[in-house]
Amino acid sequence: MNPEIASPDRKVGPSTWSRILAIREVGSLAALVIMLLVLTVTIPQFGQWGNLVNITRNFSFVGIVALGMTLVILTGGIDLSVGSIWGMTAVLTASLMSQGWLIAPAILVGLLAAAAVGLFNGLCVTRLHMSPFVPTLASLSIARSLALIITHGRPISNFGPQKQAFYWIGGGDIGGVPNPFILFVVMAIIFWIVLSRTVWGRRVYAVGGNEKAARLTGLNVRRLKVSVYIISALCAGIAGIVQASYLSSVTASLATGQELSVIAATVIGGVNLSGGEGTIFGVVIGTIMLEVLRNGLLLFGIDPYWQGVFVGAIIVIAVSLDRFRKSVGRD
Amino acid sequence: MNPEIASPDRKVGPSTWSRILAIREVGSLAALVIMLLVLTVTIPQFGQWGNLVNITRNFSFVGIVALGMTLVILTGGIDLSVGSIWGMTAVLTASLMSQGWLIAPAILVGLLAAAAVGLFNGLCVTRLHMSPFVPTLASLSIARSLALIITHGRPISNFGPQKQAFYWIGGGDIGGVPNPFILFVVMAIIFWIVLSRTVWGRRVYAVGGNEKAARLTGLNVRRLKVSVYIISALCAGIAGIVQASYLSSVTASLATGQELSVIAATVIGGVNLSGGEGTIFGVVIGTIMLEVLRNGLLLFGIDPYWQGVFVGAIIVIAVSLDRFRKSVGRD
Amino acid sequence: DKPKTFALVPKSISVPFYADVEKGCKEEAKKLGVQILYTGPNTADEAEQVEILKDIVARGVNGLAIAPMNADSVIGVIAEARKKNIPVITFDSDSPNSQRICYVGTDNLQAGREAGKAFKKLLPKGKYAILTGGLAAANLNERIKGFKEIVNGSDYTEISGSPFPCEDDAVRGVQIVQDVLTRYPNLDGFFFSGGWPLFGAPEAYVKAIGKRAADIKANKFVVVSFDTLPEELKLLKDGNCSALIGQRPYAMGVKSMDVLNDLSNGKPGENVNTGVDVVEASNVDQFLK
Amino acid sequence: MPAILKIRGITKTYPGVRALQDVSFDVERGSIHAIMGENGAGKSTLMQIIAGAQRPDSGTLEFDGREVRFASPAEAQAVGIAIVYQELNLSPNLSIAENVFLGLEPRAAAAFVDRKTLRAKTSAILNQLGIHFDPDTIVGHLTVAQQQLVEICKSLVRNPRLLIFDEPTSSLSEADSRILFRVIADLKAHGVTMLYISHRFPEVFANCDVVSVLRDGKHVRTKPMSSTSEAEVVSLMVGRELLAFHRQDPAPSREVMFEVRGLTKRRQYSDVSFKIHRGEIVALAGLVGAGRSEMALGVFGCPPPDSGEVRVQNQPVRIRRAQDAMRAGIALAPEDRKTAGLVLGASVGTNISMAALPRVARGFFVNRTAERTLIGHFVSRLSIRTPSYEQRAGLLSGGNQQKVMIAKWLAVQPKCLIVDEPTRGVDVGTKAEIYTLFDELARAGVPILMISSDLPEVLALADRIIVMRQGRITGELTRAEATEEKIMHLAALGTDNVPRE
Ligand SMILES: Nc1ncnc2c1ncn2[C@@H]1O[C@H](COP(=O)(O)OP(=O)(O)OP(=O)(O)O)[C@@H](O)[C@H]1O
Ligand SMILES: Nc1ncnc2c1ncn2[C@@H]1O[C@H](COP(=O)(O)OP(=O)(O)OP(=O)(O)O)[C@@H](O)[C@H]1O
Ligand SMILES: [Mg+2]
Ligand SMILES: [Mg+2]
Repeated sequence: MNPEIASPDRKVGPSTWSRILAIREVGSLAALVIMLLVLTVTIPQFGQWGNLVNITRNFSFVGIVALGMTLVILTGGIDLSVGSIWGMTAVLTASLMSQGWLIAPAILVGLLAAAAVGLFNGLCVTRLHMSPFVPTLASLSIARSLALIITHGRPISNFGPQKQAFYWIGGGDIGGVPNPFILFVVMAIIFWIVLSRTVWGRRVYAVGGNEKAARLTGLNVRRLKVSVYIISALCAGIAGIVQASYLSSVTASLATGQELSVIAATVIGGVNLSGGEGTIFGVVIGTIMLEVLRNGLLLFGIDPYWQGVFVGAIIVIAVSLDRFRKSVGRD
Repeated sequence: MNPEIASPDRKVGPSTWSRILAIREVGSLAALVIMLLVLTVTIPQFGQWGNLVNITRNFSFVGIVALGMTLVILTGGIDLSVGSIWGMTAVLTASLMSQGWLIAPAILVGLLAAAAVGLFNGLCVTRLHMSPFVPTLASLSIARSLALIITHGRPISNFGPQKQAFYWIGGGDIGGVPNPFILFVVMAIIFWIVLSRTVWGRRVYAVGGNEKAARLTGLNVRRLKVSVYIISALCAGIAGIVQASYLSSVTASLATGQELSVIAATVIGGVNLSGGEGTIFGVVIGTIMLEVLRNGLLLFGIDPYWQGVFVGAIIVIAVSLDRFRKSVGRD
Repeated sequence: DKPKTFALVPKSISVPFYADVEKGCKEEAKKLGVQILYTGPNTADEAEQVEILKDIVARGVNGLAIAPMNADSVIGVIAEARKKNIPVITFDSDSPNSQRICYVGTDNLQAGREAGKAFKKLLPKGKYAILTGGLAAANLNERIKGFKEIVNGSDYTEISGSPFPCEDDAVRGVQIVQDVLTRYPNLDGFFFSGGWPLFGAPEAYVKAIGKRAADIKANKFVVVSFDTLPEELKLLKDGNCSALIGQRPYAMGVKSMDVLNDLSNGKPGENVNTGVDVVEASNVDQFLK
Repeated sequence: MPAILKIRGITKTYPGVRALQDVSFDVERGSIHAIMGENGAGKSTLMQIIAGAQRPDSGTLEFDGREVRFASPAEAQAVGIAIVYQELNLSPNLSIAENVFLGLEPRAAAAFVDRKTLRAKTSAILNQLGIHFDPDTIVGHLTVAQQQLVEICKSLVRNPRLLIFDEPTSSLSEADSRILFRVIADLKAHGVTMLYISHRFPEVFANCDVVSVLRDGKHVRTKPMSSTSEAEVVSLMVGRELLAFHRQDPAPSREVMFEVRGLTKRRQYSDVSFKIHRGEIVALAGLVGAGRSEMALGVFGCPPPDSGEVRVQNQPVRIRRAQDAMRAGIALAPEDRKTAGLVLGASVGTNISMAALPRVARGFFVNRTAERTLIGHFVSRLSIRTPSYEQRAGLLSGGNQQKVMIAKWLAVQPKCLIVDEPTRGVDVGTKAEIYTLFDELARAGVPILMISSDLPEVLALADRIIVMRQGRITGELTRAEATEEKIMHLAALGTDNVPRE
């Protein structure tokens, strides 16, 4: 027996303070809380119910997609195609309904198309050993092109026989709480449970931490990776459909460039782009932070030309807070 | 001493074929050559001098920026801010000249501004230990905002007292060869020599291959990383200035989203996004491929709605060729 | 009491066209003694525009002018604003199915017809191409529709691949002009549904048309474009394009303010057609001041 | 006894390398079967083939009387073959428990992990090994040695019938190795067959029943342990007799070449002081976690210590980062070649010349001829087996990677050399080669500090032995007075009073 190994006797009990700092998300949470406080105190309209409803609905779309993106990034990948899939699914579902389809089959076909793009991404990554950047960039181009082909440049705003019911999905609310937000919360909870509690979720982390080890342990790494790309695409598809319903009209350019916002929300929420590290809670915070920032700058009446400067500066400051926590927490 | 071991006696002589396949860029080069052949044979106009001049000038801007991006990616980073720096530098230099500045000081100030953004990126990555995605995303937002502040949304097309001379930089040619292309070629050669022949270039690869090992080898990893971000920003700035000169008018939205094209050119050219692997030759091929693709689709008269599908498909096919080479070369 | 605040939301703040609208509305606002909240997406993005509109409605203003990216996606937020008694008008592009009170701006279909007439006058028949911004932009599609209403029939052929989208990017616009002229050296005409290559890259554009510049002067090659920014007028003056169809962004800004002011004072408002200028070699000096 | 595994005519070729050539032998049920051979002889490749991680070009495997053809490690696991790889294969971001049961997670309901059972089962297996880690500890926070023990747990929970150990002790200290041997004995009693690879002769002879020797990818001979000797195995491995290494006492010198005074870093090491004289090789012994590696890294400025002084040839040097140390002429070959030593994706040549680039550069430019000469020198001097200088370092066998790392640091011609576990995974022949090199360097006046957990090596090479325990120096022994027992006592208990029983 080796007492040296047995009892980590040189371990010093962590103080309460460093215990708090050791929680991953404390940094971003602190940044968010500070932002909320500043806004509530300085702008009376910020805390009003109507504004809060707007904010929650707005971040829900990016948030839903960020959940799927989180899985992909946790496995060490990236998905650049989400913005295009989002637009493509919205346009496809809308177009089917405008041709008289009912809601359910139209949504189903829309999501199947999204899943097909995800499958393509996943297969290129796992079978053709491509860097995830390449096939998802190709899909970005292809899915947007498909959206253009479907609409031929015209907005679609006739959602067919069940359009009132369809409007409710993204535009309605339950007890005053907007539906997209409810959907986002439910999905976030599911993702959180799946990632932290299920076998599959833990394997996502394992693959991201050391893919070779996972493969040598006998995990079906390929299938797992393909599945995260499909889920990411499905999340983008869901966001597209819900947003189409909320906007009640869609064009082929819907969500162009949103992949960057989604990835930003994920990374600001503390997900490590090289895989294996990050939590759903952090991603939710990151998503909220970006939207509160946008909303706050507008309510402040910041010159729109200057807004980009503020957005950039606050992102850096928020993430610095997080680094600061880490360096203090580490000592 | 054991001669048996010293001389690799169990070496199996590689065939000529597998020797050729072992050259990194053979896959992408083959893809490019096939594309060029198909285009030359099917579209007579493709090979015309005028068209070649256009193509070479067009890819030179993205190419110049891709050179700097290559350095950043080789160290394991990424620079999302290049599109914005490109626009910002163009707008700033143009605006200074329109206020009566001479060319040289205007360019100098423009490049200094670009370098400052690069320095900011580099310091955030090395001192605040941020994932490169975060500060460069912030810079993307900030630099674009600065461009908007400078122009207030209006085009700048009065390039001041020396405007004829300035137009020559990007619009002129030497013996019929467009200046931007000459600049790109010269820069590519310099980057190639620096990366493959100098101590500094070797260190860039080392840092990207294993940062910890590089640090323990006594490399000043921080300084090196800061310098690659500055170089990347400078390349973006140079592209901006030369393009402003070529266009003779700039708006704040110049080069919006170009970061994706630049990264795509780099990655298609075989640079590994996780760092440490890739060559300038490959990047040059990747850059040319993207532009030939765009030009070719247009000359073919492909339905514009379908172009995205073709671009995506050809990117995937070109990169697959490369994977195919690797898997054959490996066996 | 507090001065009134009117909000003006363009499709994107980085489009030069809206810079003139902004100027117009700000100068008029000063005259009227009202405050202006001018804000919009950095890049054209329909969902972000709706978000911004929602924020403005939640914040509360005395009047709202919108240039919708997508005519129907703003219906909901306009209804919401009207419910809160905020008068809403549209400018530059309309949303006819919404509860907006009126529209201030160009009739894009009509403007497209004007372009078509100018084109037809110079080129009785031939092969032409169209350059456009985004394939999904409604106002540009209206212009193209109007243009084609006039320029149709067996005398005209549109080349395959047209309309070519440049994504509102001047650089791509010039590239497309280059490539199309390479492929079709004998092309007879070009219609730009927006002036990207002209105002964003005048010198590069001149290089791109190359030898065909002489044909333009001789009316053997016709280029008709939208917008009348100074860069474009200069190109027309130098004989590098044939005709320009100008909207009046400054007037749009001014009129939007006037209409909003009237509406907020309880007066009725009605559609204002700000009209178009058709600028040709003969009258270009009038506009080049 | 019947064979559980029959290896028949296995051949495997990598580009430029014939790793295995027509290898055939049997492994008896319930035996502990040693595989020995030089670095690059093909041992790991053969094991990977048996474990399903590689596919042979030709040849067959017969396991338990049935021919098997594994397409993946999962299939090998399914029939009861488990392996502890030479290189660590853990997810650093997961807990010990999650790593150990990866792929075999106990389930509560449906897809959910039963975390209680997971923790309990992990504790049980850890206890069985006599180690008491908290199962929730994140693996990335463990030392290499501790991770190696986790690897072993991971293979045990798969209840294998055939268990392969590929150099399991190369990163374990003596004490930890003993834990492993106890487990091995236990498994043998339960009828588990084992394949065991190691370059350490004493443990092979103490624990194994049969030995198979590979040379240059070919099977040379299989013999019962009882009917062979160390000398015979060595000659089978290298094809000739090896001269035993013997270090003569250095010419006595009082000239201090390298000195450390009161080096301290909170929670890692404190008040470490020692001197190395001209011509001396000093060994630093201790158990896992004694803080030796941390201290060495401190000398190198990665990270710098809180207090204390480093002197090279009696000149104090201020070291805040690795550049400062290198400028002062200090070289440090770190403990973990994979994460800290090599750029695995870069070529062998690049790795060897990496630290010495300024020496082969003219101005900014690398002089490629000088560089190739330098690389060539070390490749032959250290017998690095590689198809070409352009081969990726990560594709070399483990021992050859280690040699590349040693070469990298010898190439800088240091004024003072610190090596941390320099011969981890290196075969006997090359070990002697490396010892000779160190010996020559020391004679040429380079002070050498060698951190090593290999006691025979320490005793053979060191002129003086410093022992550390819990971050402090607990004693110092000259070569004359040192014995394995004394060192172990200083390392474990902090005193060298060997109790008499
Ligand atoms: N993936 C690979 N690609 C190319 N060559 C390889 C690869 N894996 C192993 N080799 C080569 O095959 C030969 C045998 O390697 P192997 O790892 O089996 O040796 P080993 O006997 O385990 O050596 P060591 O004692 O150093 O671990 C070596 O020359 C090695 O360089
Ligand atoms: N009892 C322990 N349990 C867990 N970790 C420990 C323990 N003791 C020390 N450590 C950790 O081990 C590290 C110090 O080990 P270090 O590698 O310096 O020792 P070493 O003597 O070189 O051991 P090795 O034989 O592994 O090289 C420190 O990071 C310390 O936090
Ligand atoms: Mg081995
Ligand atoms: Mg150690």
